[in-house]
Amino acid sequence: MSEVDTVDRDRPATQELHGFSRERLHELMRAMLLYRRFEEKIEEAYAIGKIGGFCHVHIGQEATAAGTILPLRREDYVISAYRAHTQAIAKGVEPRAVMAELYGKATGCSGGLGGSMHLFNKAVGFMGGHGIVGAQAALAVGIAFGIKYRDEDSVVVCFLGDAAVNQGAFHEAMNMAAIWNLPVIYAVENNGYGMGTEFTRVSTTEMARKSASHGVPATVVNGQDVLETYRTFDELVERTRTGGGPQFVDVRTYRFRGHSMSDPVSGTYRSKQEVERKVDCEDPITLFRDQLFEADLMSQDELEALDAEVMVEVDAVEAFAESSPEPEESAIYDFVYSQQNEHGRLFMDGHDRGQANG
Amino acid sequence: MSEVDTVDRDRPATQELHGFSRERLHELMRAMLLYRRFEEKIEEAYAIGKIGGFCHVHIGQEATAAGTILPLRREDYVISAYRAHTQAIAKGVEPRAVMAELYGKATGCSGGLGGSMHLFNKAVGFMGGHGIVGAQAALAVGIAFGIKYRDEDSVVVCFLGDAAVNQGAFHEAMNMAAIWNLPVIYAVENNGYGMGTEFTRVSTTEMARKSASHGVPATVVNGQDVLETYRTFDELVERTRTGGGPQFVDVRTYRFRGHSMSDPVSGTYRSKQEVERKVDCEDPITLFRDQLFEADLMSQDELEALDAEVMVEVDAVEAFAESSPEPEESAIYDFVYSQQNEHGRLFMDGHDRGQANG
Amino acid sequence: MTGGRPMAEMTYRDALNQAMVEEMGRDDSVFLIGEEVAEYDGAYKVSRGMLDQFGARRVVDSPISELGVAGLGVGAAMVGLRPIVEFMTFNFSILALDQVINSAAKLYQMSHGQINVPIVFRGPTGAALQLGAQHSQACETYYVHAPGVKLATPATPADAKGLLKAAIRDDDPVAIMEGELLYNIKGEVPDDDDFIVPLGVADVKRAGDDVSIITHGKMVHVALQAAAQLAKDGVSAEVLDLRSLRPLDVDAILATVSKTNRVVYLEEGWPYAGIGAQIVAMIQEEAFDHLDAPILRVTQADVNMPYNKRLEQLVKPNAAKVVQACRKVLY
Amino acid sequence: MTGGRPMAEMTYRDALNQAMVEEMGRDDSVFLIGEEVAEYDGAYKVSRGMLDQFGARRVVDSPISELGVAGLGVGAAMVGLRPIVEFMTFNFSILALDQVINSAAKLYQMSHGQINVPIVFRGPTGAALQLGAQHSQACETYYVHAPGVKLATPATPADAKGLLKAAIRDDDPVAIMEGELLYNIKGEVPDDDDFIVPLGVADVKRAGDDVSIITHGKMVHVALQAAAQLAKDGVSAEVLDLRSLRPLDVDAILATVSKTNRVVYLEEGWPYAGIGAQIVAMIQEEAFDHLDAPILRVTQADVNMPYNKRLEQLVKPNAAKVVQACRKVLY
Ligand SMILES: Cc1ncc(C[n+]2csc(CCOP(=O)(O)OP(=O)(O)O)c2C)c(N)n1
Ligand SMILES: Cc1ncc(C[n+]2csc(CCOP(=O)(O)OP(=O)(O)O)c2C)c(N)n1
Ligand SMILES: [Mg+2]
Ligand SMILES: [Mg+2]
Repeated sequence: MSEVDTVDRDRPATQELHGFSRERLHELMRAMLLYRRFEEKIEEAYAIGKIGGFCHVHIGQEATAAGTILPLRREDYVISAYRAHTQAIAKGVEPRAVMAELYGKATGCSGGLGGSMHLFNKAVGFMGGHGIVGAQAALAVGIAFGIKYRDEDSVVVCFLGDAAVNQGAFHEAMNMAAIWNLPVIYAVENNGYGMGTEFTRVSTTEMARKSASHGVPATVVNGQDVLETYRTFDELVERTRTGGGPQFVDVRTYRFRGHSMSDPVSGTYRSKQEVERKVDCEDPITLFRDQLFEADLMSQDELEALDAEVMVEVDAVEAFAESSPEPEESAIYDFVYSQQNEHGRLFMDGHDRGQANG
Repeated sequence: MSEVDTVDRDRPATQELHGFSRERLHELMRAMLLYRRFEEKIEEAYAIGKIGGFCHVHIGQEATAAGTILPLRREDYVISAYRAHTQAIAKGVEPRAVMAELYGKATGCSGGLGGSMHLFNKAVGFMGGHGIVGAQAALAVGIAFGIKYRDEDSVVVCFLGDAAVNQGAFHEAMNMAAIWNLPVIYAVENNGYGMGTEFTRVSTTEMARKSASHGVPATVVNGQDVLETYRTFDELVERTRTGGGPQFVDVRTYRFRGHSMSDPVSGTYRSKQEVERKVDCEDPITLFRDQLFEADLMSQDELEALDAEVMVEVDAVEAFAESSPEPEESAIYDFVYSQQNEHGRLFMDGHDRGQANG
Repeated sequence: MTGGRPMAEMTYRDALNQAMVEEMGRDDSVFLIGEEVAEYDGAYKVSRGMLDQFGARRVVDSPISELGVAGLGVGAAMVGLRPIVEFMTFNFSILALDQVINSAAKLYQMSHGQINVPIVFRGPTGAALQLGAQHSQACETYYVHAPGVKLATPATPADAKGLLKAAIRDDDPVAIMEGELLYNIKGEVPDDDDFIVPLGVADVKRAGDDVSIITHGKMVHVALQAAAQLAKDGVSAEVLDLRSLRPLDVDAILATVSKTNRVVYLEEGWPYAGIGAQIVAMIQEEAFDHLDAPILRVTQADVNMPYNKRLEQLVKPNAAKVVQACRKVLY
Repeated sequence: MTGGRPMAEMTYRDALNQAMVEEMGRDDSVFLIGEEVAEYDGAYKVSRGMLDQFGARRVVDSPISELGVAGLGVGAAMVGLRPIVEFMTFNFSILALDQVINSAAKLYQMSHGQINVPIVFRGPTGAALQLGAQHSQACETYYVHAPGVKLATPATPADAKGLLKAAIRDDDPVAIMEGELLYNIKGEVPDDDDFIVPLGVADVKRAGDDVSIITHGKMVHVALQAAAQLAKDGVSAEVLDLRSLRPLDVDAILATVSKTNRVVYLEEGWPYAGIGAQIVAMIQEEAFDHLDAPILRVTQADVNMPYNKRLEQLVKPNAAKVVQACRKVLY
C-alpha cells in the first residue's frame, strides 16, 4: 500500500488505518492467523489419517475469506464450494465444529456426515459446502430470491472458483439474478487455476468480463490485500442490500498449496519458482503485517502474542475434534428424509420394511 | 433500404442490386416464396390431421433462412432447433423430403421417425432438427471441432431462438468455441419471443451482449431484409472460414404465427395490433418485392409467375408426401443402434431374446 | 376414499390448479415458478388465472434455464420457501437433474438435518402424441433411483389434487409426474380444502381375483381398459394404482399378490431399470411363495419413440398388450 | 480367455492408458477430451504421457463444462470423429446427461440412421473413500435406462483394456464406468494390440455350484472375497461378472441360474431401479422354474453416502453382507 503514512516512532500509537480502528485491525489479523494455523493443523491431521476424503485448504487465500465475509451481518448468507473451511469460520461457524466435521465426528457442523466439502451451519447463515462445481451459483440465486420474496434486507455472498465460471449453471443463475434484481454477490476466488488448468487456457476474456452477458456489474479486487477487499465488499454489500441488485467480483488471489491434499504444490502445471515468488511476495498475512507495522498499529510482540493465542485455540480445537464421539449409526437413515411419511416404504433396502404400511 | 436508386422507367432493366445479379435476386425471391407457400401448405395439412405432433413454422422469418444459409457451401453445416423447415430446404434438403417427414413417411428426410422437429440430411450438411432448447449449441461446437481437427475449411451455422441464450449449454459452448477458435457462427433467430415470453423479460441486456462474456464478436442484422442478412453472412462466413473464429449474430425477425400450431397468433403475450403492424410493415417477402420493383429488377408478372411456379411445386411436394409409403415396422428396432453387437442382448423388452447369446 | 363428501366434477388440469391455488392461499411461502407459468397461464394451462390471483411475486415466469431454475427453487427452499417448480415437461428436467439429485436430494443429509428442502417439481412425463424421441420420455427412474426425493404419479383428477397438495405440504423434495394426455380427463374431486391423498398409499382402482395389474400414472387407464376386456372373457383382473412411487405402498402390493398370485406390471417407460423392475424384484423377494407364475412387465418397447403415428402406437404399451400378458401369466 | 498369449502385468490404470494409446495409434479420428486429461495427465493419471505422445490436437484439456463437453463430443462424433470424453467422475456427468440421453442416444434414430455417434464416455463411477454424498454415486442406472447407449464396467486390468478398446471401436455411444479404487489394482493383460473384450460377453470369474453371485464392476472383487469366505465353509459360490450391462449376456445369466438355482445380485449402487432390479426381473421371468429361492440383492444402503468412515463402511456393500445373503438364499 503506497498511501500509508511514514511513521514517526515518537508519536503516540496510530489509532486508525483507512477507517479501520486499531482493535478491528487486530481482529482481522487474528482471524487470518487463525485461518492459517487452523489449516496447517488440518494438513497435519490429514497426513496422519485423522481426516479423510478430499480436503482443500485456503492457505494463501486467507484475506479473501476475511475481507469478503467479515463485513457481513449474521443474517446475511454465505454459500460456497468445497474449499470453504475459512469461509465457514469467518461466517461464524465455530472452528471446533469445522475441525470436528473434518474428523467425521458427531460434534461436527454437519454431524460428521458432510466432511470437509460439505460444511453447514444454517443458524449463522453458512449454507454449505457444495461439491459440484458451479451448482452453488444457482442455489445462491434461490436464497436471494427468498430474501426478496420476504422483503428482508439480507444479502448472499456466493463464492466460486475461477474455473466455475465456465459452468452453465453460473450463467443461468447470473441472468436470473439480473432480471429479478436479486441481492446476491458472486465472489470469484480467482486463484488463477482450476486444479491444473490456468484460467487463461479456458477463457479468452478477463474474469471481469464473465458477467458482461448478463449485465451484472463487475469489480476487480486484490484479494491478497485484506483491507482493500474488506472496503470493497463493505461498499458492494451495502449497495446490494439497499436494492442495488447483483454484483460480480473478481477477487484475485493465489493458492499456496496443491489443489487438494493429494496434489503437489507445484508440478506439471505451475513451476516451483512461480509458487515461491507468490509465497514470498503475496502472502496476505505478511502483507497485512507489514501494513500494520509500518503504520505502527501493531508491534512484533503483539503479533507474536496473537499468533500464540490462536495456536492455543487451534490445539484446543483439535483436542475437541479428537475427543468427540463418532456419530450414531442411526444417522445413516435419519437424515435422508426430514419427514418420514406415515404410509409406505421410503427405503428400498428393507430398512423400513414392516413399518407403517411399508 | 434507403440507398436504392430512383428508377427511370425508360432505362433498360437494371442488372444488379448491391452486387446481386438479377438472376440471383430472382432465385432469392423464389426461395422465400417457396418457404412461405410450403409452410402455408403445412398449416393446411396440419389442420386436417395429415401432420401430427409439435409443428413450428417460419412464416414471417423466411429471410433469416435465405439470407443466412444460401451464402453457404454444400460442405458447410447447418444445425438448428425444432423450427427448421425452411432452413433444411435452404441447405439443400428436398422440399418433398421435408414434407414427407412431416407426414411421417418412409420417404421423409428422417424416414418418418423424426417428424417436424427432427429433420436431418447429413449429405447436404443439415445436421438436425433438435428439440431440447440450446442443446444444438454444444453439438455445433463439436462439429466445428471436427472441422478444425481435420483441417477442413467448412463452417457451421448454428441457429438458436432468442430464448435459448439463457441456457447454460449455449454459454459453455460459446466459451469453447472461443478458446479453440472454432469455425462456428451462432445465429440467433431473434423473433422477440420464446413462446409467450418477450426477450426483455428474461434478459436485462441486449441480445448482442450475450456473447460478451466469452469474447465472441457480435453483429446485429435486420433479418427481415434478405439482402442485408445475406451480405452480412457472406462476410462473416468468409471470416470464419479463413480462421477468424466464432461469431455471434443477432438476426432480428418476427414470428407471424403462433409459437406452434396449437398456439394462437396473438393473445395474452402480444397484441393483435402488434402482429398486424409487423405483418403489414415487416413482411420479408413484401419488403424484398418492393426493393426489386423499385430497382426495376422484377415485374409484377414475373413475381406472379414465380409464385405460381412454387405453388405448383408445393402441390407436387404434398402429393409426393401423401402418396409415399409409411415406414416399415422394422424401423422401430433398426435405428436404435447402428452396430448390433455380436454378443448379448441390446433390447430388454425381449426383442432380441434368443438371438446371438441374448 | 371419498365417502359422503361433497364432490365436484373437474378436469385433471383444474384439479392441479385448484391444489396450487388452495395451498398458495393457505401458505404465503408457496410460490410457482417455471417457463410460461404466469402470463401464458402455463404451456398446458395448468396455472390458468394464477398470475391474476397471486401476482408476479408468487407466479413467476422463468427464462429457459432448467438447471438454474431448479437450483433457484432448491435455494429458496433452503431458506424456508416452498417452491413449486413446473417443468414444461419432465423431458427437459434431465438438464436439471444435477440440482435434483445433488442438491435437493442430498442437502438434508449433508447438513445433518439443518436444511430440509420442501420443494415440488411437477409437470407432464411420458409420451403424448407424435412428439418424437426427445419429447416422449417417462422420467420416473431418474427421480427414484437416488434416495432423497419422493415421487407420485396421479392418474385421476382426485389423485392429482390430493397428491399435489400432499406434495406441497411435505417437508422434502417431491416430484409430481403428470401427463399431457391426462390434463383433459374428468372426474369427481372432493370439494374440500383439506382433502389430501397421502403419499405412500396405493389405490385399488378395480378389484379382481384372478390376476393383478400393478401400474402407475397414465397407464392406470390402460390397465382399466385391459381389465374391462378381460372381464368380458370371464377373467377378473385387479388394478392396483401405486400412485406414489416413493414412499411405496408395499403392503398393498403384497396384498394383491397374495390375493391373485399372478402379476403384470404395466408402465409407460422403458424396461431397463424401470419401476417395474424394482417392483418385480421386491415381489419375488417378499412374496416368492405366493407367485404361481413369473411376473411379466408391459413397458414401452426398448427403443426411442418414433414420430410416425402407427409406429408410435406399436411402441407404446396398450390394453391389448396387457391382456396378452395377463393371459400369459394365467397360462 | 487369454490362452497362451503373451501377457504383461500392469495396473488397471495403465491398461486403460494402453487401450487409448493403441487405439489412437491406429485411428487418427480417436481423440481424448476432458478436464485435466492433458497437462495434468488426468485427475487419476489415466492419460499419463498421452499429451506428449499425441499433442494438444488429440489430447484436449477442457473447461469445467460437462454438458458442453459432452455435447462437443457428440457433435464431433456426428461428423465422424471418435471422441473419448473423460468425466473426472461420473458423478459430474449428471450435468451432461441431457447430451447423453437426448443427443448421443437418440441421433441415430432421429436421423433414420444417417448419423451414428461413435463416442466413448469414461471415468470412475461409484464410491471411493470418504468423499461424501455428492462424490460417491454409482451412475449405471442413469446410463442404461434410456435405449441408445451401451455400457460396460470392467473389473480387472485385462477387462479394462479389452472393453475400452471394444468401446472405442464400437459405432455407437458406449459408457465405460471404471472405479477410483480399481485404478491401482494389478493383473495380467494380453500383450496384443488387437486384444479386445467384446461387449455383451459376461465372464465367470469363479466357478461354483451352490449359489451364483452375479455382479459387475468394482463389486466383482467383493464377490470374490465373499466366495472365498463361503468356500471355507464348504459352500461353492459362482461369481459371474456381467462386464457389459448393455448389451447384456443373458445366456450367461441363465446358465449360472440353471446351474445353482440360487442367486444373489451384488451392486455398488442404490436398489431402487438399480441394475440388480432389472436382472432379478429378467431371471424370474425367464428362469422362473429354476429358482429354488428368491433372488436377493446386496446394494448400497438406500441412503446418501455419509462422510464418516465407519458409517460409510456400513452403507457400502461388503463381503460379509454378500455371505449373509448367500446363506439366506441357501436357507
Ligand atoms: C461439476 C464438477 N466437475 C468437476 C469437479 C472436479 N473438480 C473439483 S475442484 C475442480 C477445480 C475447480 O477449480 P476452481 O473453480 O478454480 O476452484 P479452486 O479449487 O481453485 O478453489 C474440479 C475440476 C467437480 N467437483 N464438479
Ligand atoms: C430444454 C427445453 N426447455 C423447454 C422446451 C419447450 N420449448 C420449446 S420451444 C420453447 C421456446 C423457445 O423460444 P425461442 O428459443 O425464442 O425459439 P422460437 O420458438 O421463438 O423460434 C420452449 C420453452 C424445450 N423444447 N426444451
Ligand atoms: Mg481456482
Ligand atoms: Mg423466439
